[in-house]
Amino acid sequence: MGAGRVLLRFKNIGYGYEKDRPVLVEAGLELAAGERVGLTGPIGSGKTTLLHLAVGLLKPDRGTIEVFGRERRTERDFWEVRERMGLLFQDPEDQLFCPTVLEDLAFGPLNQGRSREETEIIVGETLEILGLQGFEKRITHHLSGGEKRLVSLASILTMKPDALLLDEPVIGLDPESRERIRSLLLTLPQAMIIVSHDREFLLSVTNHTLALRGGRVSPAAERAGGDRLSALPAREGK
Amino acid sequence: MGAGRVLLRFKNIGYGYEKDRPVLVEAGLELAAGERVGLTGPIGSGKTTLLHLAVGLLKPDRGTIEVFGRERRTERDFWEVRERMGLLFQDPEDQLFCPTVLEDLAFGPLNQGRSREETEIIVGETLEILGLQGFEKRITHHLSGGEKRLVSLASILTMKPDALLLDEPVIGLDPESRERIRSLLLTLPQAMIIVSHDREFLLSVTNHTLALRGGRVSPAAERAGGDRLSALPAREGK
Amino acid sequence: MHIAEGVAPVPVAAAGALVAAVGVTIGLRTMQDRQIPRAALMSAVIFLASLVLRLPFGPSSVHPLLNGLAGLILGWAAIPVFLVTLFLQALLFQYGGITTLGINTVTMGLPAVICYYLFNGYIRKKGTGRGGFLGGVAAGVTALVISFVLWAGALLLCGKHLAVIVGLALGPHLGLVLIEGLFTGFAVSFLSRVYPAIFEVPSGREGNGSA
Amino acid sequence: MSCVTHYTGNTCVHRLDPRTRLLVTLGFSLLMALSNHSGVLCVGVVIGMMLAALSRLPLKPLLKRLARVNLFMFILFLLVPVTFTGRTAFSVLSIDFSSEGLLWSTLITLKANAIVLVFAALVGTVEPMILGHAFFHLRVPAKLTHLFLFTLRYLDLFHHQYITLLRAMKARAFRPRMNLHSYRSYAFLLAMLLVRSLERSERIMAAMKCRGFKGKFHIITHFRFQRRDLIFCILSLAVGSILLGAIYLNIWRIW
Repeated sequence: MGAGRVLLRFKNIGYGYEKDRPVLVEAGLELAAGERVGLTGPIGSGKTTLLHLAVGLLKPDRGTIEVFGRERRTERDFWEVRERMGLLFQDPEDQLFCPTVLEDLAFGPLNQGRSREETEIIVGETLEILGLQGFEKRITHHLSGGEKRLVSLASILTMKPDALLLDEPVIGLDPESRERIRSLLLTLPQAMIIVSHDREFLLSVTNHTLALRGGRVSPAAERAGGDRLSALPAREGK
Repeated sequence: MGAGRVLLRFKNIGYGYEKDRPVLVEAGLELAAGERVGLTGPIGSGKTTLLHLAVGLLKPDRGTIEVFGRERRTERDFWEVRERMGLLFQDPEDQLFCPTVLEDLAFGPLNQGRSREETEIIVGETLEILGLQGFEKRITHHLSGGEKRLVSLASILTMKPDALLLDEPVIGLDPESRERIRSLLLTLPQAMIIVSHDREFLLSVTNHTLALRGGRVSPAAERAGGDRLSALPAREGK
Repeated sequence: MHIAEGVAPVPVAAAGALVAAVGVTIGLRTMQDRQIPRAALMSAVIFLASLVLRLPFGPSSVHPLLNGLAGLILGWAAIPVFLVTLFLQALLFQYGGITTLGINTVTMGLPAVICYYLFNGYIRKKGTGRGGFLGGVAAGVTALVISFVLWAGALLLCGKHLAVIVGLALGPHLGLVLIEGLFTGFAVSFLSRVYPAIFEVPSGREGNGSA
Repeated sequence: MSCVTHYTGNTCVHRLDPRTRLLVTLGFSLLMALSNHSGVLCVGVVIGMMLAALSRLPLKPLLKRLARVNLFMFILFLLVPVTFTGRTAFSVLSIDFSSEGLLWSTLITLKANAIVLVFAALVGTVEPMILGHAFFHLRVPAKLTHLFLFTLRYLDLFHHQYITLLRAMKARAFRPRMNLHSYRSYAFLLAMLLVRSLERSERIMAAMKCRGFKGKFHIITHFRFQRRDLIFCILSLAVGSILLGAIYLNIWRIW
């Protein structure tokens, strides 16, 4: 794949939910086409915040955000970003709100202005790719934990995004669902940032890992620690 | 501590929320006085279900439940169980339903038939043990995440239970609150079952860990798997 | 759709309070202690919706009244629920007021109960298909129309010359009826597919509440 | 972020017993509603302003609250004098404004402002949860009080869930427009919240059972009626009687 053009660039980002308690201080990050970046860090270190900043759900206190080659500031700037960058929420319960799987998967494409016919074709294709054929009429709320995770991933893929931001995609899953998501991620062509506190998982699906600590992003600090695992990065891009 | 008399015994428990999809199949488990049992397993494997069965919030499809030396079947059988066995819910928002901390902590003792004066003394003592002096008048829903968890634990302790069932007591907590709960649990005399998918935490507060998989409880499967962690069990009971 | 603080003369306010009191009493009777959390959590969501849910409407936005939906889910309990909701609105935002609390409770709550009797049974039978949507639309429209009539009636009792206000409000409310109906229809269609049990209104007599 | 707020502070008004404040507010509102006496209503507005000043209500939220009431009053002023038949006070563009209509609108405006000010100063300064306790001690039916308290307890939680879900919708390129798709999406969002709230109510019921709940609520709160409450009550009664007297004797009318 090789490092392509830069899709996302954070420069000196500062952000705090409360005035005196900054979560991010001078955070910087880049994601190039074809790249798969892992992001780790303790609870409350701002990993989710970073992803939400990338699609404009939060606005930074300081610093600049460049996405798809342009600096983005206003809500309007981010409209295009959200149509081309898929964000997977940590908890599928926060993301799935339609009665059936079909409706949930169609939500994104319809927002993008696609026609109903086109949308239904995309939904069918996406379900097939994820091995969820025949799920169209299932009631989202009644799916199992692993199925919900897959469907929420599918609901983003139907938008045919250029890049993916995945927030803890395998947390709490049983080994089987976990493996299913892992191998799926490896087949996807999109550039992605994957937030997870599971080092083994990150090493097996990303090219390199960054760590968020004290409000800053530092490269590969974690990788040096886990010696047993450092042999794995060669598997990338498989 | 040593294994004392058996407080809780599950025998061949079968349970399913829907007819064809059993969550538990022939699950068995024992908790003796003074014991601290850890319980792991993926999402949807029935960990929470098991705890709810223990206090009669759910009734098993098959099998027998013995608590405090007697078999329990009817709702009325479980009234006594609930007064002597404290269940900590996974989400403190479900457990803290009263306006103020005082009322929440007094809810259990008042239902047990204690007088107001006695109740207030117990509440005072409990808050002190947990390092929450002066919290009586605080409004429950304004507490921080860590405080909510501590108060919901306190709301159970005011009932002076003989055993504790803790459902993910540290999930989503920052490292500091987590450590506070960990050290608190180590000082409590009650026998307990702790459900968590955090192996390190379980190893540091329990005597042994069980895994729930395919609807059955199997001993220590997890402990054998994680080689890096297998050195840790020595820390238990610290 | 409420009557503002200070507008209602004492006899009208008193009559409103009296009717509301009767409704609230019946509502509380049908609700056992163990069903309070259920009703309260519903009322929290319904209050919240009136507060933050903004449906685009021309250049501005409107919020749905939701009393049709509330009635379908809560039955008679909708009246005490709206009393609580309206009191909170007066307390926190000064929508309505304490002297008009009774009238406003009747305006919102009575249509809810009527919708419960008219459409709850139909939705429980036919909700899963197109019936859910249609039943919801009917409930939303009916509730809004009755609310408007009650509101207009109360306002006219407060002073005949207030007819202008009623006349002016009529136009926008024709649009609102449409939105309220659609919104309630979609919501009912969702609920009867995902969680049909929500329409099983607990009543004091048959309630065992073994949740 | 909380959508349940009150006017915090530590003034002499804040220190009064919530029960007294609630009762005095009710009495005062009734008196204002009863009277069509310009002098009494003006005194009422002054009392409201004094109480608002005494309890140091923050200006901006208070003005917002007053604006909401007075916007309606403004519409009344525009419309009612035109339709009210009576003596013409003045004409603009050959539209007659009747003096009866103007008088009526003025009285309503005074009434509304007096009640809103006192309500904000005396009741708006009570933490809503504590207000629930006050209801309890004032013999409001227990079920209604609990309905109120549980509602308050879960408002912020659902507000948070609403914001999160709406964010996730935005992240999937949702932009509210005036079309069926938007209305349907919002309706689904609300219905989802209702389902969640119902499931949560079941978990709460389970948690209550686990702590020995068998169908009866016990209440453990204290209010202390102190000397300042007594003084406040006597003062309120005195002012109330004077105003009632003025209405009855029909003195102090301004117009």
